[in-house]
This record gives sequence, C-alpha cells and structure tokens, in this order.
Amino acid sequence: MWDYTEKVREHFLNPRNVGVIENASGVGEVGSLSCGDALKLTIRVGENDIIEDAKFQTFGCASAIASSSALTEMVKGLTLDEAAKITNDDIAEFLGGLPKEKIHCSVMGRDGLERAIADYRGEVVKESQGNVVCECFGVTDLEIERAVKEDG
Amino acid sequence: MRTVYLDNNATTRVADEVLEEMIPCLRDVFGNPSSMHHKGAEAGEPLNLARRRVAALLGAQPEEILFTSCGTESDSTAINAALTAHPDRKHIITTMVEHPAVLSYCEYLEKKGYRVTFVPVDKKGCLDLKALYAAVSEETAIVSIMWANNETGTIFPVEEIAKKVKSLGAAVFHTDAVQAVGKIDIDMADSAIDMLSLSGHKLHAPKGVGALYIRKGTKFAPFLMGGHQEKGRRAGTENHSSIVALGRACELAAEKMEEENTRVKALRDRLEKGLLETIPNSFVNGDLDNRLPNTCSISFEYVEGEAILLMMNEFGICASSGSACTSGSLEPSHVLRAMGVPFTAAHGTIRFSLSIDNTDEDIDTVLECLPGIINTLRQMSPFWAEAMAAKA
Amino acid sequence: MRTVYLDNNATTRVADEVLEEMIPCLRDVFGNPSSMHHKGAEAGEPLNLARRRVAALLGAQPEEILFTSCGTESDSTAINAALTAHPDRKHIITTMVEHPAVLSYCEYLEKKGYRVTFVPVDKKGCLDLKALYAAVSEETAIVSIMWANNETGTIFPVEEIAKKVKSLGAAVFHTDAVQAVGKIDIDMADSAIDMLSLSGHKLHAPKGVGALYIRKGTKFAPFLMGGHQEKGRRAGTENHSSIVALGRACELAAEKMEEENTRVKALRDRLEKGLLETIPNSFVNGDLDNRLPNTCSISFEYVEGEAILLMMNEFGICASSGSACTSGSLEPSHVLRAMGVPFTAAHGTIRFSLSIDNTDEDIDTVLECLPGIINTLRQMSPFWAEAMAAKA
Ligand SMILES: Cc1ncc(COP(=O)(O)O)c(C=O)c1O
Ligand SMILES: Cc1ncc(COP(=O)(O)O)c(C=O)c1O
Ligand code: FES
Ligand code: FES
Repeated sequence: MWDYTEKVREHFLNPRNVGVIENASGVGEVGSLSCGDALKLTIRVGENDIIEDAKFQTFGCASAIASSSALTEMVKGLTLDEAAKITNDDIAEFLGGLPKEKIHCSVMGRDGLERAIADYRGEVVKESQGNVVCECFGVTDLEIERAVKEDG
Repeated sequence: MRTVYLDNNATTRVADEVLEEMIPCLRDVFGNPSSMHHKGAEAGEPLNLARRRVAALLGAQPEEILFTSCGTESDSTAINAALTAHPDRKHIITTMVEHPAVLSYCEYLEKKGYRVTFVPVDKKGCLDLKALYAAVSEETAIVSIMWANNETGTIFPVEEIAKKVKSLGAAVFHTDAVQAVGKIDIDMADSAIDMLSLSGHKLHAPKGVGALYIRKGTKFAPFLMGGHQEKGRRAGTENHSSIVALGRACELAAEKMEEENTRVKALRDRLEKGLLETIPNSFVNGDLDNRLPNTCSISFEYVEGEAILLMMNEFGICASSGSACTSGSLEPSHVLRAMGVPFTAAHGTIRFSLSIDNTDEDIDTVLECLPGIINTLRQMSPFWAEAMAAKA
Repeated sequence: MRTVYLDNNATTRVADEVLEEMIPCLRDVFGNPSSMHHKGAEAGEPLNLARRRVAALLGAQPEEILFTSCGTESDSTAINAALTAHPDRKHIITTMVEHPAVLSYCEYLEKKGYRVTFVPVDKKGCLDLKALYAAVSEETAIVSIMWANNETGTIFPVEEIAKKVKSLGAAVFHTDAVQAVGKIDIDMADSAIDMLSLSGHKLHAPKGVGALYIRKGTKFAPFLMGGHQEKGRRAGTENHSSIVALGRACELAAEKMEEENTRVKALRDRLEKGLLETIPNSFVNGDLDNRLPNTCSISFEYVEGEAILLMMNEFGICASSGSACTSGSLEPSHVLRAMGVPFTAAHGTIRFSLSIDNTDEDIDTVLECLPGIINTLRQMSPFWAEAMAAKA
C-alpha cells in the first residue's frame, strides 16, 4: 500500500475547488481515460495577472486528486508569473511528500497549470523531448526521470 | 470501525480451527521430521495426516501431494518439471489471463528460447478453445491453464481441455487451481489433469505454504534441489506447522464447500445486484455462468480504482482493483486488457471476493457506501461531465 | 521422561518471545501487504520491522535483505543469480563439505555444463586454501563457501577468502551462513561477501522461512518469478507471520550471542571432555580452534550411529548422526568422508548441537547414559572384540 501523508489523505477526501469555472480565462487539459489519469484545470485571471480562482476536475488516483486540489489552493492569489514557477516538487512538498511511484501524478498538475496559463496567454505549449510515455498529457521519460530524481 | 473484508482472493484470515492445530507444532512439536529421535518422530505423524487431508480434498492419493512454499513455487515447479522431463519438446501453451506466477515464468522461458502460445480470451473472459487446440502439437511439453481466474472468478473447463490437449499430443497438463481449491468441487481420481497447484493462504491456512498435486506416474524433476525431503522432490526443511495448518484448512474447506456455494454465493449475488441497480454505468466482468461463487469483478465507468479503494477503506471496506499482485502498477490489469474491457471502465474496476467469514451486514455496508463514493468521484471526473453532456 | 534436546543444528524450538509476536500475525494481522486497504497496510509495518531486525543482526541495510522460504531456497537463489548475472562465466567453486542445498545444486549445474571445482578439506576439516585460490579465474562466476559446517561446526575464514578470491577475479562470493547466523558475530558492513544465506529454524524462528543478504550493487536475478513482491526479487505472497518471527528471532539472537559463546560453549566443552574421558576409542571431529560454540561431532569406534541414536532416544536424548538431511541414507556423511575419518569411526559419529535452551542437567544425562550405551553396543560388535584382541 502506498504511504500517503495525512495531508494527501485529507486533500483526497475533502478536495478543494472541484468543478469548472464558467467562462474561464484559461483552460488546461492533460491526460486521457486510456492512460488512467486526466486533469482539467480552469482558472480565472483578474487584474494584474492575478489568479482569482481555480477549479479542477480529475480522473485518477488519490494522489492525482490530492495534487490537483493542492495546486488550486497554491495558485490562488498568485500572479501568472509566480504561478508558472510552481514545479511538481512544490506540489509534492505542499502535500508533505508523495510516494516515488506517484510522482507523475504531481507532474500532471504542473502540466495542467502550464497549459492553462498558455491558453490564457494564447501561446502554444512546446512539446518536450524524449519518448512520450503518455501521449495524452505529454509526460516524457525524461520528465519522469527528472521528477523522480528531484524527489530523491 | 468495523472491518468489512472482501478481499479473500488476495488472502484469507487463518481459521481459528486451523490456528488451533498449528500452534502446538510451533510450540512443542518442533522436531525435524527427518531426525532419528522422538522429537523427529512426533513431528512426522502430523505431516502425514496433513498430506492425507490435502489429498482427500482433491480426491488424490497422499503420495501425489508435494508441499511447497507457495502457489508461485508450485507453478514454477510444475512447469519446470514438465520441461525437464520432456527435453525434446520446446513448446508451452498457456493463456493471456494467467496469474503472474505462470505468466512471468512463461515470458522468461520464451526469452530462454521456448516457443510459448498465449491463448486469448473473449469479452466474457472465456478461452478461445479453437485457438488453443490448434496450437497443440507433439512439440508441446506442457499446457498450463488456470482453473479459475483470480480477478473475475471465471472458471475454465480444465477437465475437458486436459483430455483434449493430451489426445492432441501435449505431454503434460497443469492447472493453477490456487483460486479454485476450496471453492468448487475438484476430483483428481478421474481426471486427465497431471499437475495442480494450490496455495494455503487462499483457503484460510497461513501464507507461505502451498502444494503441488502430481499424478502418480508423471515424470518429475525437482525445482528446489538439496536435501532428501519430500522423497527428493523438494529440498528444504519442511514448513511443518504451516503444512499441518494447510491440512486442517483443506478438511475445513470440504466441510464448508456447500456453504460457500449457497450462503456465500447468495451474498455475492445480492452485492452485485444491489450495486448494478444503484450505480449507473456499471457492469460485471467475467463469464457469469461459469464463475467462482465468491468473486465479483465490477467496473464503474469514468472513475479510477485506487481512489475508490481508498474511499471505501475510510468506511472499513477492503477490496482490490485488479489483482493484489499487480496493484503496484498503474496500468489496468492484464486480465481486463485481454478481455478488451474498454478504457473508460477498466481503470475503475473493483474486485470483491467473499469468504465464509462474511455476513449480510458486510454487504449492507458496501451497498450503503459505494453509490455515494462513486458519485463523489464522478463529480470530480472530467469524463463523467462530458459523458453526461453527450447524453443530454 | 525428560527430553534432552541436543539436535539444534537440525532444528530449534521456536522461542516463546518469537511465538508471541508471530501469533497476532496469524490471527488478526492477516492482510496481504500488497493490498490497498487498512488490512494490507497494517501487515506492511511488521514486515518492515522484521527486515530492519534481520539487517541489524548482520550489520546490513534493510534493502539488502530478501526473504525466502528456507535456507535451501536462499542458496539456490544466490547461485542462480550469480550465474544469470554473469552469463559469460561458466565456472563455480564450492567445497566438498557444503550442505546438500549447495552441493546438490552444484552437481546439477555440473551436469548442465558448468565447470565446478569442489575444494577438499584436510583431516581437521580445514579448507585447502591453496587449491581454492589456484582454481579461481576470470571465468569464475561464483565462489560459494559455507561459513560454518553443520556437522562439525568448523568455521571457515570466509571474510579472508572472499577478499582473496575477488582480487583473483571471481565475480561473486556467497556464503551459506545457515549455521553461523546467531551463533557467531557477523558484520556485513565491512565485508567482501556479496551474498549470505540464513534459515529461520536454526535460530529459534519457525521452519519454512529464510533470508538472503544481497549486498547493495550486486547484480541479481530472481529464482522464483511472478508477482512484484520483495521489489520483484522473489515472487509469491510473503510468509508474513514467519518473516515477523524471523525478525524477532534475529533480535533475540543478538541479545543471546554472548550467552551462546560463554554458557552454551562451556556446556558443550564439559560434554565433550566428559565423553572423551569416559569412553575409550573416541575422538572429536573438526577444527577445534575454529568451531561453533554449540557443536560437538564425536566418533565412537566400532559402533554404528543409528543404534547409538536409538538407544539414546530411550533416555530422552535427541542428537543426530551426520546431518539430518542425509540421515535417510546409510553411508557415512560426505563431510566425514571428505575429512578422511576412518571407516571404523565414521559410522559411529554423533553430532551434539546445543542451544541456549540447554542446561547442566542435560549434559549430566548424556554423561550418565552414553558410556553404558557405547559399551553395550561394543560388546555386540565383532570389530570391537577383534580390535581388543589385536591390542592384547
Ligand atoms: C549449512 C546449512 N545450509 C542449508 C541448510 C538448509 O536450510 P533449510 O532446511 O532451511 O532449507 C541447512 C539446514 O538444514 C544447513 O545446515
Ligand atoms: C491464480 C493464482 N495463482 C497463483 C497465485 C500465487 O500464490 P502465492 O501468493 O501463494 O504464491 C495466486 C495468488 O496470489 C493466484 O491467485
Ligand atoms: S494519477 Fe495515475 S497513478 Fe496517480
Ligand atoms: S544393517 Fe540396517 S542400515 Fe545397515
């Protein structure tokens, strides 16, 4: 059984900000049913590029749900530039850590955020290098490797 | 909180009666059965009794029972024995839905140069018998096909298959009956099956003990070499207390077989019916006409299995998604994939597996909690919203 | 009648403290550690604790401990792993006095085409190190040498040998430490040994559980394939309660190590001295300067071992002749033959093996009974009459 922290458990059982923002400023969608994980992140951006609201819908395991919930909490009140600096490590840290096998769930969170911001700014997300393990949300071998290493 | 344990295909609780016979073998009857003194002798008799009891449950002779350390070892031993006994035959037949104990070993042997046929199944998990029979030849050393599937409970017609493949030229027929023993009637007396694996912890004996039935006259070669234990067929000091426990568990299983197939089956059916009725977009996997009485594999579309398990756990309910052996991985189980269960559902598949320890109250608890859990998770799922929108 | 159990190298009694920790794991903590629910989780922690405890006794890291079903499986696993990891090396070195767990497997591998060097021993049972070192080459996949001999208690300088053979080009050094663990200090932290086997039932844990120490960085391949248990290094549902028991037994062994080497050793020495003094034509086998504290192998000329054992058994005394593993056979043990013990004595060799359960009273009983037993048997023996006549 995975060793989930109390914080992961709490965010999983009582996820914050579930849902979809109507007329969202930015939408980030990653993942698919076929790979077993998917995230739809919607954000509302207000004055001075400040993220006023964020909501998520997630199909995935406990840590995917907890990571999404954590992410929405973390980004609210940040400027887009500040939010863009959030890494999957920050999400994992916010949750008191994630099991090694579950790091990719937080990677999905970061990717969703990147896409939501890009969507708002009208940019195209550049595809990363390496073999795409999960085409649906573009997590690559390299990224997972890096994420796992960073987790140490 | 009350525990509602519905994960008996993963492992069972050691029965009180079993523990009672086991403990003296740990405390006092500790001699090595091979020893030439009274402490050795007193350990020998319970070992013989255990062998007779295991044999009785299978309709076998005591000499046909070999004790091992687990179901996995029984499987490896059977396959290795057949290949060693028939060195000129380089072909193995098994199925795509075997337990990893057989599957991984066959994949390894494939890399070692053996030709392996993995027979596919249909949507209901039934074997493609035509493909199976077409694959058999005089080159086939062993056909290894599980009696009942651990994830869906689907029962394969192994008796019929054994007869047929041997008439077609296969040398040895082996069945992994780890999930079948104790749940359905098995009679080796009049059978074409040459070897059969079982594991103690699936029938209320402890973990770490198993057995391999080897029909008298079947050519054999040991997997674990060394001492002369088990007549030279399996080295290593016998796991005495656990073997004694396995014997008692087999005796109990015979006594409880009817209850398993009536009361337990009725509980399973009530659970299944209740869930299907209250949870939309759900369906049962497997061959409903040929199925273990205790197993229910049910898919809930657009939600993910681990999340369901952990939410159920908050209510004390224990079940599994896929088999416990693959729960370390993130992919849907190889069994569901082989059956072609659609991705929308495969990820959200839960296995409930009952035993005689379960009660009506257990089923009530699941029926009360699970609809809410699935609903909560679906509210969070982007696909559920999409699917509902598409419908509307 | 009181039992005087002096056959602890064959198997030991499960310690009360061990049983106490084991039983809850049979009764209540029965979950499958791989399962995603609280019954699985509660089983996981005791498993981790056991791994830490076994590691602690060996001066190892918990990740370096692999649980197996017995000493025999540990030995096979180690040898198989080395050969698989070094497919280009076709040479194995072991000794003529190994336990059948290593010996039989090596003989099998010899038939399979590997070149095996069986290093001889001298009269005292000491290894011919010159022959050993001369045999090592870049072709040597594994050198497997027991830490202590089960029949004579002779301790081999495995640390020194490990360093030397690896500097000479051997890929892997493995030691069967089944008889050493718990009896003498072992520290893997600063060692050249790559793998080490142990077995629970030799140190007051139950039968049917063992461990293999695998130094971090050592290339490994599983012997038992299937599920993902033990990080994919050993398939099969973990023998949970016995592993927990092994952990506690290792902790106890560390606590009792000093008693083993003082009180138990003193009992053994008193037994040995007393027998040599009161029984003519008797002598002790093995390297008396490098020997387990609990073991005494003693030969009585012109009498036969089984007869001695059975007469001792009439007085409640349990011991063995040769190893329990070979006691089914009629030949003198391969260890005594390798040492060149004369036939007149090899047949009449008895192994007494003590443990912390033994008392002064136990030794008194043997010293009282055995001289009479040997005398009775000698009076019946034609060779004794001949020998006495020749002397006179
Ligand atoms: C030196 C040695 N190695 C291996 C073994 C085999 O251990 P097990 O009986 O647990 O397989 C034994 C004991 O029988 C032994 O004394
Ligand atoms: C069908 C089947 N075969 C083999 C096994 C392996 O048994 P064990 O865990 O005792 O090695 C299992 C259970 O895990 C099983 O369900
Ligand atoms: S999102 Fe797939 S395992 Fe967590
Ligand atoms: S005379 Fe009986 S064993 Fe030799």
